[in-house]
Amino acid sequence: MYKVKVFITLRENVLDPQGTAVESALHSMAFEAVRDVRIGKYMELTIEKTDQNIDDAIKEMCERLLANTVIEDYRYEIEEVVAL
Amino acid sequence: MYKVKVFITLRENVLDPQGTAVESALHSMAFEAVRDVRIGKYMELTIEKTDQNIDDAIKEMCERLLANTVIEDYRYEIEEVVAL
Amino acid sequence: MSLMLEPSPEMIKSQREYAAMGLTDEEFVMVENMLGRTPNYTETGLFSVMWSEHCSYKNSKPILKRFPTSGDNVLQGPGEGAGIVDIGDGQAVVFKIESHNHPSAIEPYQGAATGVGGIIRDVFSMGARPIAVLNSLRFGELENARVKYLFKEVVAGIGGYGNCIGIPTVGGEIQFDPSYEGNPLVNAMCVGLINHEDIQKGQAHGAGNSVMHVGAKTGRDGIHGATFASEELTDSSEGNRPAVQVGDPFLEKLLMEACLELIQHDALVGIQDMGAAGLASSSAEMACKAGMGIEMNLDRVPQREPGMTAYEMMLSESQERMLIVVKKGSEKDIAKLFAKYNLEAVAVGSVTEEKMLKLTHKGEVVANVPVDALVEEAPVYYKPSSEPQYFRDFQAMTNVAPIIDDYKETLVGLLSQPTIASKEWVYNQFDTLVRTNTVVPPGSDAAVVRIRETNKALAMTTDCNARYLHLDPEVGGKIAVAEAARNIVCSGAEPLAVTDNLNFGNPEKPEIFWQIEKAADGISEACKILSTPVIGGNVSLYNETNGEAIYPTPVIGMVGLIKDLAHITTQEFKNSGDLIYVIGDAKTEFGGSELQKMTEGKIFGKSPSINLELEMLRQQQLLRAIQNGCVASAHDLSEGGLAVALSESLFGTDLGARIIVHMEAVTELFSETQSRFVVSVAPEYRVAFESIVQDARCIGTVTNNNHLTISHEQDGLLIDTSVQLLEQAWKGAIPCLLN
Amino acid sequence: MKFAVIVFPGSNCDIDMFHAIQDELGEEVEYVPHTADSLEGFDGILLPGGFSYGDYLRTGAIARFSKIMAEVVKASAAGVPILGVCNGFQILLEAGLLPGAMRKNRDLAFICKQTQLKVENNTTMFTTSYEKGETITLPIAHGEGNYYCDEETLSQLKENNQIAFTYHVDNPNGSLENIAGIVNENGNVLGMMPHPERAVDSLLGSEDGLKLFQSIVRNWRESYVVNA
Ligand SMILES: Nc1ncnc2c1ncn2[C@@H]1O[C@H](COP(=O)(O)OP(=O)(O)O)[C@@H](O)[C@H]1O
Ligand SMILES: [Mg+2]
Repeated sequence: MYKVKVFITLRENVLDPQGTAVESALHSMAFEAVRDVRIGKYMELTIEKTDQNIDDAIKEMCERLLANTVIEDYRYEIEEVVAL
Repeated sequence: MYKVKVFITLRENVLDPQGTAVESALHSMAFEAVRDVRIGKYMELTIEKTDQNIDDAIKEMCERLLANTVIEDYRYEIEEVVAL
Repeated sequence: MSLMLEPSPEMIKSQREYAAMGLTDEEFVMVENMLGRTPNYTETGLFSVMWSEHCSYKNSKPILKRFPTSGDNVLQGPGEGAGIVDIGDGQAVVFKIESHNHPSAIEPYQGAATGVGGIIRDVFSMGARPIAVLNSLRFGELENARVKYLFKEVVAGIGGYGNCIGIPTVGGEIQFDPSYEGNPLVNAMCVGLINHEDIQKGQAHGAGNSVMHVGAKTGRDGIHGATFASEELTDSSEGNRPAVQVGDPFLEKLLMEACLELIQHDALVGIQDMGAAGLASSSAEMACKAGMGIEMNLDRVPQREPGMTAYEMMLSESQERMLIVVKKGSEKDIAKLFAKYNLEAVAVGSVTEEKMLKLTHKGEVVANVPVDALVEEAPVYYKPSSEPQYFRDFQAMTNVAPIIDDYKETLVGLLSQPTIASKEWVYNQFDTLVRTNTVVPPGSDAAVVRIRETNKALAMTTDCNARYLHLDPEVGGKIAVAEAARNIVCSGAEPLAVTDNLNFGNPEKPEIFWQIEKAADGISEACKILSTPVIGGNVSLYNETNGEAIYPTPVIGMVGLIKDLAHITTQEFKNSGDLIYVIGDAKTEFGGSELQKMTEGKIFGKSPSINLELEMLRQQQLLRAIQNGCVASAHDLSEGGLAVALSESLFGTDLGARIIVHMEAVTELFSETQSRFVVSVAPEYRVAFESIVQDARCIGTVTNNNHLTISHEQDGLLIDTSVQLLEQAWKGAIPCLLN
Repeated sequence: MKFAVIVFPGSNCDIDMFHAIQDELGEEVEYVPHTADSLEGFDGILLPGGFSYGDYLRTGAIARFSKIMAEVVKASAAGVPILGVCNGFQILLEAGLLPGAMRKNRDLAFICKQTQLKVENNTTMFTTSYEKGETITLPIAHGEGNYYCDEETLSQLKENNQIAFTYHVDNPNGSLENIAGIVNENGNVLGMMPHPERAVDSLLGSEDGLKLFQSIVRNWRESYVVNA
């Protein structure tokens, strides 16, 4: 079994209104030292072992569903775990 | 300067309708091996060095703004970087 | 983004760099002649966007000239951000429609959202408060995953923007057809209210006055959208694709409130939104319209990213920005006004006597070109047009009624066709009520929004049956206008004016250009006879995938005035015992009908015909009957014909109807003959109603048993069914297709 | 009675609330910006719907840090009636003036439609003009109205009779126990997702919201007379 973590972030030049809003909220809370807040998605999936190559499978999931590659980049980490 | 990554996830006993929807979408795309999809937020912040302890600062940001601890848990990673 | 060395003028010429930006060889020579030299990179960029179809209308100008654009009430025709029509009491209504087809095909949520954002800016840049938005959408059949994805995301994007900014989305229309599969259409319309004295123009008057950049910062979003839109998308182009525009409705809400406050400020001279081609088109157009020039120091432009070039800043399509011209010396005051809303307003240049657009960046002049060359002197093309063979073939066919064995099953089938089925799944995702003026939300013929502090209301709709236009663009164009007017009249309003969005394929193909011409002729004719001038609109060409064009789809947006709230009428039957009338007789007209599509799997033959004088007469008579208080409900007959219209008049009520028809049953129940209505009338108004409306025929009564019973005078019972069964089919169709 | 309508950047039902109070209820009302530092002189506080600060991050999360919220917290402690509708409810939750949190709607889409509600508790200062168990029609318009709290909180809500309204027949958003609106322990703070201010005029479909505002006024008058 795999534990997979997927990180989805907006591409560099894409406007991130959410990040901007959070940054100014943090400033108004007196955390002035904060810069460049970018907000993305974080997903955790458990995947059972199959014949398919796990890397290929995740890439396909990300490209086709999890990330919108027109405006988002993705990154993932795979950890193999022993099922309980 | 610090690069901080914050991970916000729904608490375990809180139902995650978005995760459920993604899971069934993945199943219908023939990724039947996927289990337990949980969807959360991923944030990247750059924080300038100040007198305040960075751990304390981030905890406070998370508790007060970034996460809603009624339904969410948070986790973070700090990396010290040299400003360019 | 890596620093790219810009090619020199010589390289632009010798390596035909301009071609990649969308200029033809001839056009480049024109530019050289106008300047008396070879343009540099930034200048070439300016010409290429300003001379794109989107900004210059170079292929459609000759067509747009055909539209009637004036009328007694028209305060502002085409040419500014939006058209304006007087509605009395010192007030006026402002409206316009715009397409965001290509961005929506690539990134449906943001494409649709920024489409809504753009049209709202057009309206408040005139000084008007936006009061409602509508849309008109086209997708492929809801069969494959990509189409479903596009549909869901577009709907979410429209809602996402409108809901957040707090303007109700009150109406729209959707059709599904394979011709839109690769190229969905997303048109958004905004309606606003204004007091006459607040009307603004996008003009840069007064040499020395300041030009200010307000709202969001300029980023590298959608640079060169115009060229990008006409490129085939490939996997390899993904990497260097300019960043897609992302909307920030929250920021636009602040910008809207700030601009509406600005309108009242004495220092304001001109205001225009930065839409397609951003800073380039807003500055050039404002200068051109005023007969002035503008010079700007691009170092001062608020930038979201470091290292932006002049070219990038001028061509950026970052959202939520406006360009304003204010009296010299008032810059600080204006900046303060915007600061109250947490917005930046930065002086970036000034108005000049010399009619040039002069740009400096980092101490150098990076562009210096005549504004007229960019705007008024853009080339205009008269494209060749030729009547396609398919049209002649269709015209040669005779009209026959499809053969039907089960009327009830046919009706259930029609109600389940996505084009006819309830659009509740869509409009339940829109805040239709915010601002508490929506008297008739989506679900009836036209939406109705009241005007506070008056006894008046506005009715609004978008319409276009592109199937008829495919069969016969001229007749179909007439029908689009007539149908919009019918919807307006059914709600109790008098049609005022039209905004149109001409969505077509590639105009360089003579057969497409023929469609454009014919459709425009039909629209013009109908607008003249129905007294609804065209006060603005938008053109979207090149809607093709793999060489296949969409159906010709000139969407008509129409607004009408309800002079007394008591006149507001909806399509649902109201009381058991009321008489049901149909206005107008059916003919055997099934070309392009829903029944033909359903039974034959395709459309062919002649489109239904239309007699515009008769249309006008019936509309006037029905409106008079409504205004006289004789009408309980009114609904126009459109897709699916009489049986569908009767069903729709029952949905949402617990009433039923007992109907008797006389003519050939298939035609009577399902033909899509034009200029017809279903109306219910309380028995005590029978005489009054019949004396006003000539062509009305009583066909039955409203009952309280929640059943629809239709019999034929000779053939006996045709349909006898619970309304609930029909309503389930109608409501369930779209959600079911999406699962 | 004099009401304050708090205006956050991104509020968009502020005008609707204002008109409901002024035109339909016929009481005094003023807009108070998020930057204000006093709510003195107001007898009732209304937090309207909308998308405060774009509702970025979480609904209501950023608005809660506005300057005015410190005053709202004070007023709450002083027993002033406070009504939060839709985004206003979300802000009250984020501010901790009401227990629980909001999740995305069960079907993940924004929903705007008329809903049937049941008046669960007609003894609060917001609901006395209704009958207990009465069914009323109010519109909803939200993307995150899926109310959540832990079991302990839920049993407290029940024990203290803090559930004011529930969705009747059809639960549109998946909220726990069909909860549509709750009051605080003290009974002077009501948060609800449905919009009473959009249901005060029969021309627009329903007048069922008016009684809520009338309850506030009536109870305020009574307590005013008693205390005076
Ligand atoms: N995309 C949409 N957005 C909002 N409302 C819509 C949309 N599509 C359809 N509607 C609404 O659904 C109702 C029926 O639409 P339609 O079948 O196009 O009506 P008609 O045939 O009378 O023009 C109308 O009230 C219309 O405004
Ligand atoms: Mg209609």
